[in-house]
Amino acid sequence: MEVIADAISWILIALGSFFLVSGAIGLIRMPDVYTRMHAASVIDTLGAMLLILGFVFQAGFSLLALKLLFVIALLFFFGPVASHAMAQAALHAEIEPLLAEDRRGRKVPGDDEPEPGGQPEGVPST
Amino acid sequence: MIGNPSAEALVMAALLTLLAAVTIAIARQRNMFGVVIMSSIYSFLMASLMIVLDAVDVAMTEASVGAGISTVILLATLYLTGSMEYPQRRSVAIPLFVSIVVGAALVWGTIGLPAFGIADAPIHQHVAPTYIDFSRKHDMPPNIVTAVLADFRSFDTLGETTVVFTAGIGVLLLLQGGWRIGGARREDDTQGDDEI
Amino acid sequence: MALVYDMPRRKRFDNKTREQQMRSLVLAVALFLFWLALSGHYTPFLLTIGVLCVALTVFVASRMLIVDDEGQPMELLLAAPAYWAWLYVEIAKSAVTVTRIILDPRLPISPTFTRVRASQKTTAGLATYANSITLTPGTITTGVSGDILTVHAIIREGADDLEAGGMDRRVRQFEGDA
Amino acid sequence: MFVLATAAVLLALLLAVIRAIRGPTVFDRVLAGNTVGTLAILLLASIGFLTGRPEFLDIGLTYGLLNLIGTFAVLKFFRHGDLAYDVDENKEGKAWK
Repeated sequence: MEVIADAISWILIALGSFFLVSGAIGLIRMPDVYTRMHAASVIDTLGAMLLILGFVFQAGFSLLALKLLFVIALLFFFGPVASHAMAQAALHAEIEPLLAEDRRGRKVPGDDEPEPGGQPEGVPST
Repeated sequence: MIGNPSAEALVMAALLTLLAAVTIAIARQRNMFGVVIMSSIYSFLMASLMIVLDAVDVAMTEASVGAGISTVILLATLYLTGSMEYPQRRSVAIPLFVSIVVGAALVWGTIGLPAFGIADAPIHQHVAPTYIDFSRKHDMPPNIVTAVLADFRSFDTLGETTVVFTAGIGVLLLLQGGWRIGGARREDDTQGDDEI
Repeated sequence: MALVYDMPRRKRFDNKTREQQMRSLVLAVALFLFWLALSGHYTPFLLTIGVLCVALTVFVASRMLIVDDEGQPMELLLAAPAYWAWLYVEIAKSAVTVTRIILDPRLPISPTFTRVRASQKTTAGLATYANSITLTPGTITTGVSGDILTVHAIIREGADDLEAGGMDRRVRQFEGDA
Repeated sequence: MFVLATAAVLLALLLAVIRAIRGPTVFDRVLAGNTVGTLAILLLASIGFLTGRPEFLDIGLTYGLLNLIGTFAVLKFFRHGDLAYDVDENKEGKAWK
């Protein structure tokens, strides 16, 4: 039983570490703020959560595991709030996103007045 | 420092390098917002270093003061001043000389300290045993760090808690928004407020 | 400079309904369990302190008028675990996609802005949908206007998936279960 | 195994700090700062397990909350130019349904 828990936790920790590092690489490689946010959200979600889940298996049934689960809950609930605030503030500051396609002008069912925009605004530097 | 001493040393070296890099970046940064954000990063790194050094309470204070309240206070300052630093006009020779002398004095001071983590340092001779005996005898909180902070050094802690309390007020300020004095607001506040 | 006087924007303190009492009770129980989990020491003295702290917190929270269906959506609590499990699988899938994009030497991104309609009926449901979009790597909700969400996606396929509305339906089902 | 986790966290920390230093916009720095906050929690946990004393994880929760507050303070300042701005106060009748 001990061995199985150890093996699971090792796999989770290894996977978490992998996603952590690749998210951080994305943070460096991506061309603009908005795309970097997607890379950072890999760190916040899969990287951090798998790593902590791995630690939970190491902690076993204890208050410690519960505390680790609280940390996961914190990331789960507050991570998206921070990302959303960041994206909105960046848009408000008129930082133009690199776009392959802008569908903000598209008609949505049950919608009367589409917002202006809708022209492709350049191609990302790949 | 029970586990792996070399891994510990490596983590500490990495964190100290990052701290140095962030410090240099802060000194070179001319945009004040960048400085505020990077000093909050500095605080998180410093708090992690404190954790590695087993000073958990200091780490807590560092994080709440450095990343929490000083960010709010620095931003409030930036609201009143401009956000770009003017280029330096005077020579930096005298400030450089002063900081080198002060830094050298501090390094010289550390030579007199007992070696790091050594068991027969003065603090382990009388201070720590007294705390442990006294808190056991007088039925203080089960966690000795709590006992030291809340019973032995309560006035010191009162000061720190006041700082954290002020940080809490900053949080309320941020999350609750606010009625301005007398429930009044300026008409021109609504300008430029569009929804995206 | 014209001055405009506003009434405080929320409900008054005094019409404390039965529902609010129920919410306060649930909040108190949840907070006390949280306190027990963090404390780890269970002597009568410390437990009393804990009860007092929880009572004070709930009192202050109800005075701040944040104990309502928006601040504490307890109706959703029962349906939540199933939804979270589903969401976590979605997060894992899209995180793998984003990771492959990051590690691909050509960096095949095609950032797309789009608008999608949220068909949820409650604010908690709308917030769940918007946050779920943000939480899955590869898509970020950048704005909410009425029931139209503006979404930035890192590749076209992410935007296509959202426009197809699978997640929207799942959130509505989650909201309806409650 | 914990050494691997710690090393990964440190590597990610290094890359995030590089992003914070290089900028170029303020929002890149905010993003990097937010990531550093998350990584600080992970470093706290992994060092705790590495040294065999993972008892002080409560501090991780504090870090998370402080990280959120710091990020929000900066972003609110950029969005509204004022820390005490209240959206509801300035916008009547646009509430959701």
